[in-house]
Amino acid sequence: MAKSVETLDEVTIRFAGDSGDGMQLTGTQFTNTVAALGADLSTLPDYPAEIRAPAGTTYGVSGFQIKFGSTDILTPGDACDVLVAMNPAALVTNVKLLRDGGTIIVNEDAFTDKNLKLANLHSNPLDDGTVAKFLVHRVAISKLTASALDDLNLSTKFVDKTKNFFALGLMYWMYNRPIDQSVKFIREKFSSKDPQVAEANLRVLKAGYNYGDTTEVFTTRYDVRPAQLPPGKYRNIMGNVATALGLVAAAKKSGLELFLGSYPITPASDILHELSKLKEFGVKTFQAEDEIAAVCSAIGASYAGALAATTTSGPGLALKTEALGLAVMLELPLVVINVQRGGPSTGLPTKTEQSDLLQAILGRNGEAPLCVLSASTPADCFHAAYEAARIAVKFMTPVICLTDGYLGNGAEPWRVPRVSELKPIPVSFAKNPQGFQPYSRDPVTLARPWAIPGTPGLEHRIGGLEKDHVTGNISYDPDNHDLMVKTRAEKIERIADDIPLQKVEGDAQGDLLVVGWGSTYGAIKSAVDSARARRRSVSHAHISYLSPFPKNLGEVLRNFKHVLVPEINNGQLIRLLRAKYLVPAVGFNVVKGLPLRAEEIEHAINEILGGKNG
Amino acid sequence: MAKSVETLDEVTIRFAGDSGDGMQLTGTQFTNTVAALGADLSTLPDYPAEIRAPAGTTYGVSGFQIKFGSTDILTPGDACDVLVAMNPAALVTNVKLLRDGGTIIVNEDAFTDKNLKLANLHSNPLDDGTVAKFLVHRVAISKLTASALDDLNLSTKFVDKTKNFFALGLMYWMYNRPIDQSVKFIREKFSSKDPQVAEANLRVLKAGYNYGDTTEVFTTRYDVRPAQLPPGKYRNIMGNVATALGLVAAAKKSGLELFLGSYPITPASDILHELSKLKEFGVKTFQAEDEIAAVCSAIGASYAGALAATTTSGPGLALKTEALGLAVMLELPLVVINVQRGGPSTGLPTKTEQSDLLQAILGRNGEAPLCVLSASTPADCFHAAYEAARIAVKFMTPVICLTDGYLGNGAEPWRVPRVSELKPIPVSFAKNPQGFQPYSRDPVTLARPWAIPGTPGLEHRIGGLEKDHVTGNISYDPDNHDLMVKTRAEKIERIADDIPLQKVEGDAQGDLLVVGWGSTYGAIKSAVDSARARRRSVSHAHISYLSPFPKNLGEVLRNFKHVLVPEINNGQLIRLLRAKYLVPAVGFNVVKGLPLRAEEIEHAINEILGGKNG
Amino acid sequence: MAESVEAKLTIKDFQSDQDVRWCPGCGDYSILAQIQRVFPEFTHKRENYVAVSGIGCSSRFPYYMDVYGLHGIHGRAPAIASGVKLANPALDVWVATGDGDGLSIGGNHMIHMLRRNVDIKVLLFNNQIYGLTKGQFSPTSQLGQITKSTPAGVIDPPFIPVSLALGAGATLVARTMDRDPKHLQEIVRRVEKHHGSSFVEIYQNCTVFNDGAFFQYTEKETRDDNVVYLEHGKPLVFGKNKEKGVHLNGFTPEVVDITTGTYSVSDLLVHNEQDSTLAFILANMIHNPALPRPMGVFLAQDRTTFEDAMQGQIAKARAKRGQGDLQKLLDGEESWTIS
Amino acid sequence: MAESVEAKLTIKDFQSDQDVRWCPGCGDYSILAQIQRVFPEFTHKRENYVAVSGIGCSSRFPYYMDVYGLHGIHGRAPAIASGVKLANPALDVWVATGDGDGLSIGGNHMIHMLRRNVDIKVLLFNNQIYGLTKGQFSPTSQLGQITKSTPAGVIDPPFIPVSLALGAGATLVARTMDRDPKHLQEIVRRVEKHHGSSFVEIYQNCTVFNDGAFFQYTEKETRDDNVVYLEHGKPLVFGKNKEKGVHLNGFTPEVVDITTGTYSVSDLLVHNEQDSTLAFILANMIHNPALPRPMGVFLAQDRTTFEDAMQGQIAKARAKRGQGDLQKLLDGEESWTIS
Ligand SMILES: Cc1ncc(C[n+]2csc(CCOP(=O)(O)OP(=O)(O)O)c2C)c(N)n1
Ligand SMILES: Cc1ncc(C[n+]2csc(CCOP(=O)(O)OP(=O)(O)O)c2C)c(N)n1
Ligand code: SF4
Ligand code: SF4
Ligand SMILES: [Mg+2]
Ligand SMILES: [Mg+2]
Repeated sequence: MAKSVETLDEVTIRFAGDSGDGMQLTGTQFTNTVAALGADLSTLPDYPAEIRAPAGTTYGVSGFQIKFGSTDILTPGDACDVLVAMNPAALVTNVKLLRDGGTIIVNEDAFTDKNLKLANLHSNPLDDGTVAKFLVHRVAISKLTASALDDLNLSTKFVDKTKNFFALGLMYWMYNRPIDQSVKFIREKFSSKDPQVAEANLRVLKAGYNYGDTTEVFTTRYDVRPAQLPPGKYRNIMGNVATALGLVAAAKKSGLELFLGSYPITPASDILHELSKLKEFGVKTFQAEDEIAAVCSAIGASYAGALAATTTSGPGLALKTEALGLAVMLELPLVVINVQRGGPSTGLPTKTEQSDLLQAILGRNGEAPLCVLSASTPADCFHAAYEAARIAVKFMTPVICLTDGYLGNGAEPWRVPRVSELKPIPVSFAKNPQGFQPYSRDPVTLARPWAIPGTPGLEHRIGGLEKDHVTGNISYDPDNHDLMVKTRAEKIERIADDIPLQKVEGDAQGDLLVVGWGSTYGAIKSAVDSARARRRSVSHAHISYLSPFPKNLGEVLRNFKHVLVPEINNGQLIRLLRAKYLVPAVGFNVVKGLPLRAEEIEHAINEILGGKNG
Repeated sequence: MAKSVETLDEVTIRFAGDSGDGMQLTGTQFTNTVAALGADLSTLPDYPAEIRAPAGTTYGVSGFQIKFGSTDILTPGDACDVLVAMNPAALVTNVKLLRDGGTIIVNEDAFTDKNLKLANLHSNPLDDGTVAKFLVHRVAISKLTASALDDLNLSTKFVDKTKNFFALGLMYWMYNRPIDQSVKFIREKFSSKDPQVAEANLRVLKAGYNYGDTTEVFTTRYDVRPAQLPPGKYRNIMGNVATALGLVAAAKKSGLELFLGSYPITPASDILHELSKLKEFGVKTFQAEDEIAAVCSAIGASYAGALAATTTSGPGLALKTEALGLAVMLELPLVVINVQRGGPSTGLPTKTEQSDLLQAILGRNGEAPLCVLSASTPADCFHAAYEAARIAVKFMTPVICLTDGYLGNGAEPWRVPRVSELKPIPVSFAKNPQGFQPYSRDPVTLARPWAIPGTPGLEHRIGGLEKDHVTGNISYDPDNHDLMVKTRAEKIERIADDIPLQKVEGDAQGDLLVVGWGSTYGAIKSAVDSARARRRSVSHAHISYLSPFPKNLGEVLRNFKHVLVPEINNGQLIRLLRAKYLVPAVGFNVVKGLPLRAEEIEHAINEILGGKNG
Repeated sequence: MAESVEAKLTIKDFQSDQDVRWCPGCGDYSILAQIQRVFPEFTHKRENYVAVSGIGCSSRFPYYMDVYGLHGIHGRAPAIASGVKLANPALDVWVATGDGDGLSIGGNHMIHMLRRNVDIKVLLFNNQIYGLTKGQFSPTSQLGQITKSTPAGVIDPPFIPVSLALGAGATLVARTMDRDPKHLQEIVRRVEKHHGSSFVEIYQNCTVFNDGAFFQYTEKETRDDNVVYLEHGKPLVFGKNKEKGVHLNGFTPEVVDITTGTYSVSDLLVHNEQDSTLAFILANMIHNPALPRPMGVFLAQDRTTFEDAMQGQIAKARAKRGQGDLQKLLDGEESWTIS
Repeated sequence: MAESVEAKLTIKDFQSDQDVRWCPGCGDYSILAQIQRVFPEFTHKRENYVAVSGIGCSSRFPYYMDVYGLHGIHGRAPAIASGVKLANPALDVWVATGDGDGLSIGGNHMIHMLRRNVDIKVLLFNNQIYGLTKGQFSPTSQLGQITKSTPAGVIDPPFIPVSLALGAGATLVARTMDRDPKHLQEIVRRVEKHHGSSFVEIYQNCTVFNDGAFFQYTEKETRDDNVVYLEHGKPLVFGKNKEKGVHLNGFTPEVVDITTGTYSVSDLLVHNEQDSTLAFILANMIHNPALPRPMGVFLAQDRTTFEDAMQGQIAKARAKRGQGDLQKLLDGEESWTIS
């Protein structure tokens, strides 16, 4: 049967099913294929806090969303065009994310009484009007999968586990993508271990693809052309992987050994996992007994001359509070990666949030200033981690690099830098005993010397008590304390001389500046672009350097009549801006454990500019 | 010989000697006597971090300052009128605190070559011009002490230990105070244990007194009349003791048992010590293995229905960060007393500072709002602790009460409240299973019910994961999370309806408002009073309720052209004020581990108001 | 306020209305079920039970028990539970924890609670892995074990939880397994009776991240040859046909055959719950793979509980000084009056 | 970069220019002195020593040693030291800590470091009190002890530090005293040689807050009757005239007189440093006041150190995959080119 091919600029697809249904794998496979063909894209995995909640329940639903296109893709999409739902629970929990008129592909075999009951449904959503506004394709995915494997004599349970590849195959067909890359993946992953698994998955993948090709239900395929990306080598990358690579790259460029002291915590653990694989790079990963030991081991390693890092999420950062104060006192380089998640307390461990900013900047006893950066997109995590290491080493200071659950688990194509392009990270350990003073300072950066054990003649003692401003000996002198408190603050301020000025996307002055930080980059940019397209006088400033702020930030802000600060928290950056620059910024704060939606930001823009919404 | 008596309004005396010289005891004795005779007063102990550093060294010097008078005494005095120095180290480290023309009384026997060397002196400060600007009395205190004990056959070491009582006796004579109270103290403290010690101390005390009376060196005695204090029963009280009493009083008034989970830390340990003595009040003190266990045990006790508290200082508060987030989530009452000290890290453990404010308010992962109060004077610690408990119980929330090293160890006369005057603290545990929901809320306070184990029919589970806004069951629902984040914030905001409006001392509007918080109360008030006496348009607002702020605070601030915020930190309250009210407040920040001096604040006032300084 | 007619409690009374959200096949289900089965036998009223936990799969336990419950933060359950118990010693306080929660981040609170002998019953679900965070090694993971954070194998020698508890001075130390419901029940009954801290290590299968870690001890086919059950006053006999026993050679346990005539039952080590040295020898049997794994109560000693000592000091103070007069306390010893 | 001519180090080389600020008479002085005396005997260059500590009087130790030093935060020295050692295994890393620092707030880091067997030498200054904070009880304070925070007496049964370390799986565990300089020196020499974690409990007199706590063991008049020195392969003999010994009755140590003829030296317990059960029996002797207090090495076992295992995995990975090509790593396995 002849099928037509339509070209789309961009499309958003959401895969949803049971935790056991392999939706994360399906999504990742689809993403990799789409990426390799040159589309720009952005993804959002969305999985439950339970490891494998009972099958069929709504709280066991695992989702994976991808937006890809030939345009500049900034977010995983506010609303989906297509929802692939593997069971009733997945359908009902996700259908509200579909745009009106969107397409649903369901595994109709899963709409059994039992599954309806597990999802707490009293009627079948396929029939009761729930999906009335959408284009619904009911596909007997389970049966079709089973028949594809008919002759292999496999257990029903096993057969059922492969059905995600059917969905994947079907989507490849629908979006006119080759299955080759997934074929290769299946072969590499399973062939040697278990050839039967490989065979079954391959068959089902193809069955899905062929089903699209042959069945009459689907009449149109869609084509998404490669995006206009700058030339270069590309790969698809998740934020947590990018963070890990940023640290390794910084170690190599600085000539230091990378030491990671960490304690597992969602959603940061993957950084530890990634780095623990890289032993040939001399990377030492130390899974400590808790977060306090993790950061303390990193402080020890830094003292001994390693590029030391610690990775965590909110509750872990809370536990590191006291030790970070020590690192501030010792003035040792230390990179702290905090992958933010929903709080407070244990909160929403698998969800995203931006609510650790004030903790990072201000949450320590005493005056304990340090440098805080953030990443804006999954790929930007590489740059942020690298930059954190560079500043830490140059200024002899702890640096907190904030990412979040969405950045850590989300993915996008990344133009892989050449190693030679990376900013140099010069390190010179103190060597000369002549006139050596542990707390003498570089006149420009105010950094103290890094004098590591093993260096003859530089034996010295440092600690958490206040220190004489030159010798580093314990000092209780009142004036010295005042001087040291102010010098530590000044040193952090001087980092502003070493970082780029704040950029504005859009005009440098106008009615409204939307100011954001971190993972809201894409959503804000989409919203601002869209408002600008409608000739609104609105620009976007996204702050990567949060402590200290770029030197021109005050000026940037004062060039606009209004300042809007959207954040996934209850108003944190906005406090810093108002306190420092006395600008009457207003906030837009939605704290749902989800990325902000471009649409709602645009709505907030319109509210301020007095335009029509809707 | 006839001596004249002069009347003084106020006088500031500083006792300084070796850590082993008993200066803290001497100061406390003098204070108690002076207090009981009705003077107003304020004290400042100033001791080293070392327990008992080698005798004679400068870092082993221990000081105790008292200002007392018939006037309203607000601070322990910027500069001293009299310095009692027991050795060269004490003289040289303290002489800069004496006003020009002030009096020095030294133990001249201690100015041996050995002691000069221990104090790193190349010449004798009594002779080299160091004390030229002062009136110096060289007293052979060691010898006079020895001869008073001649016939008792005591070891030289022992004799030497009593010499502080000589100085005390001499000061009693000089300030026309009876020795009776100290006589009683010595008898009670030593008579039963060691009559010889009692006898020796008494003799030396009297010898000091008589020395003043008979020797020709001292011609004038000074009289300080009782202060005009409101009628009532008074006692002299240290801040840490007042804090302990505030907690006990709150327990009694609420009918709850007091549970303290704590871990020793300077300068907070005394609260633990005080409370551990009060077993007959049913007070349970639990010295935990660390600060985390301390706060967690208090959370457990609160869940079980106790009035639960935890006491600490900066580094300990840092360690409690994560658990405080849990307390916020659980919405259980909890009082956290933080006796601030010099930071960051271990910092200056025995010195005072106000640098934990932002940590207290903002230093937690996620959005974890709670209530923060502070005490302004040593006696006010009682009220602050009591109020913390009252709010904690009424709003089902953790409350952090900030005091500091100066408040904790400083003392002043306290009009002891009658138990019947204390605000009631009504508590009603949930009892009725009918319609019970762990997270239903009081419509006014938004407090949830306190349903304690042991109550039939109310079995329920709570925890640190986000909870459904009614049932308290785990909820990952995005809208529920947004609602809960905002409800928790709103609950804390509502406390503003329950606390007094911000008072202004001085006119309600004018050129300059000096805004402070915590232990700077006396210094700021002195400075403002003095400026007002010189007809400056300046008023004083001292904020006790720091989160939330009093409802009228914005209005209060806007009634002044300028706002000055003196703090013993690098600018913390000022950030909150600027962020919230967008007032162009300026800071005055001296971070020396010492109380601010009224004089320097007045200087800052003059700078702003353009007047002459000096 | 005791209600006059107390209906006998049943298993249903201990099942909360929350859906149990562990992975299918997880050993946690059995542990929960045995406890829900045994609790109705006890004398406490339902409202007097409190279940406290930290964070981990195992730490979800309180949600599923229809008693008072507090799901705390990672590692802190012993400290929270201590506060609960000290505030109200009438409560029956249980801690559910994991090998990560209870021995990694929470190790210090655990050993201090055991040392103090607060009457709290700790159930440590040992699956030798971090379940909830998806498969990193824990302090009980085995040397060489491949996990998410040790792709080249674990290099930390594991704790022996029983040894650690003994070293800390615990008064009741036991081991049991998810897949031996009867034994698990028996141990739960036993710790309920103990007045003081109890520490129970429960071998628990994590089907997803460490499946089969304990199968040689838990499965029918291999259990008899690999497990020896400890019973006070009884010799250590094991084997499918009770044909083997543990004999002590100096301090060194050995397996002997008691059917060949060389050794008889009377040559075997006889368990004595009160002997802490023996307990340590039994705990260390883990180092020799030829030896069976002991299950049961390693040590049970009587010692004043912490909460009794605390109440005792209060009672003593009151006997001496009365109930405490607040006004007198506030007024202090040296006060004066201004009128 | 080794200098060509190495002058022999002397005690002076290990004395820093900082004034020692402990109280007069504090036991810490002796501990410091013995270490400064013994260090010159060792083979390391001075720049390769690192002293790490937490907070407490004892934790001021690094300031007084003229080597690299890090005065950390309360309780965290073992964790900081682990980072130092793992980052540079060539360093000789020592931890100075107190009974509060090392066993109260820092107990967890301590047991985990011991379990891992990182080659770090821990000197635990046990004065059974919190010195620096002026006299609260510690986890080694004795039941009933009156301290600032226990006016009615301590109710927490103390840890036996040696038992705790054994329970955690430490590879070298020893005890010595401030007032026995020779023995202290000997133990310091011994742990320097040990490849792995060493845990040394040092009885230390706090003159100000707990004076005389150990005098029965440390003072000339009473020491001989109250202390038994452990020597590998030697029987446990003690007493002024070596007239007494420790005999083992089952697992229970007893004091016997070896001069009356009933017992002879050959009946005495012979120390074996490699026997962990024996070590535990010796540690528990503390419970019986009739027994002498053992001093010396309780246990010394050889086990791969953590840092060796870590370096081994790196070496293995490099042998297999080379030194790591950063560009290849960044490019990843699935990349594409846009031109
Ligand atoms: C402070 C903090 N650090 C880390 C975590 C992440 N975390 C949650 S559970 C867990 C370990 C779980 O292992 P275990 O205690 O063995 O329980 P299991 O899931 O295996 O039952 C970790 C590391 C956390 N929640 N909080
Ligand atoms: C986080 C933190 N909590 C508490 C303290 C206060 N503190 C300092 S040292 C110490 C205990 C000291 O006891 P120990 O370790 O036995 O050392 P010692 O002074 O007896 O040598 C305490 C509680 C601190 N510095 N930091
Ligand atoms: S991850 Fe393991 S321990 Fe956790 S619920 Fe699943 S099977 Fe059980
Ligand atoms: S307080 Fe005790 S331990 Fe500390 S220095 Fe003084 S004597 Fe030594
Ligand atoms: Mg586990
Ligand atoms: Mg101590």
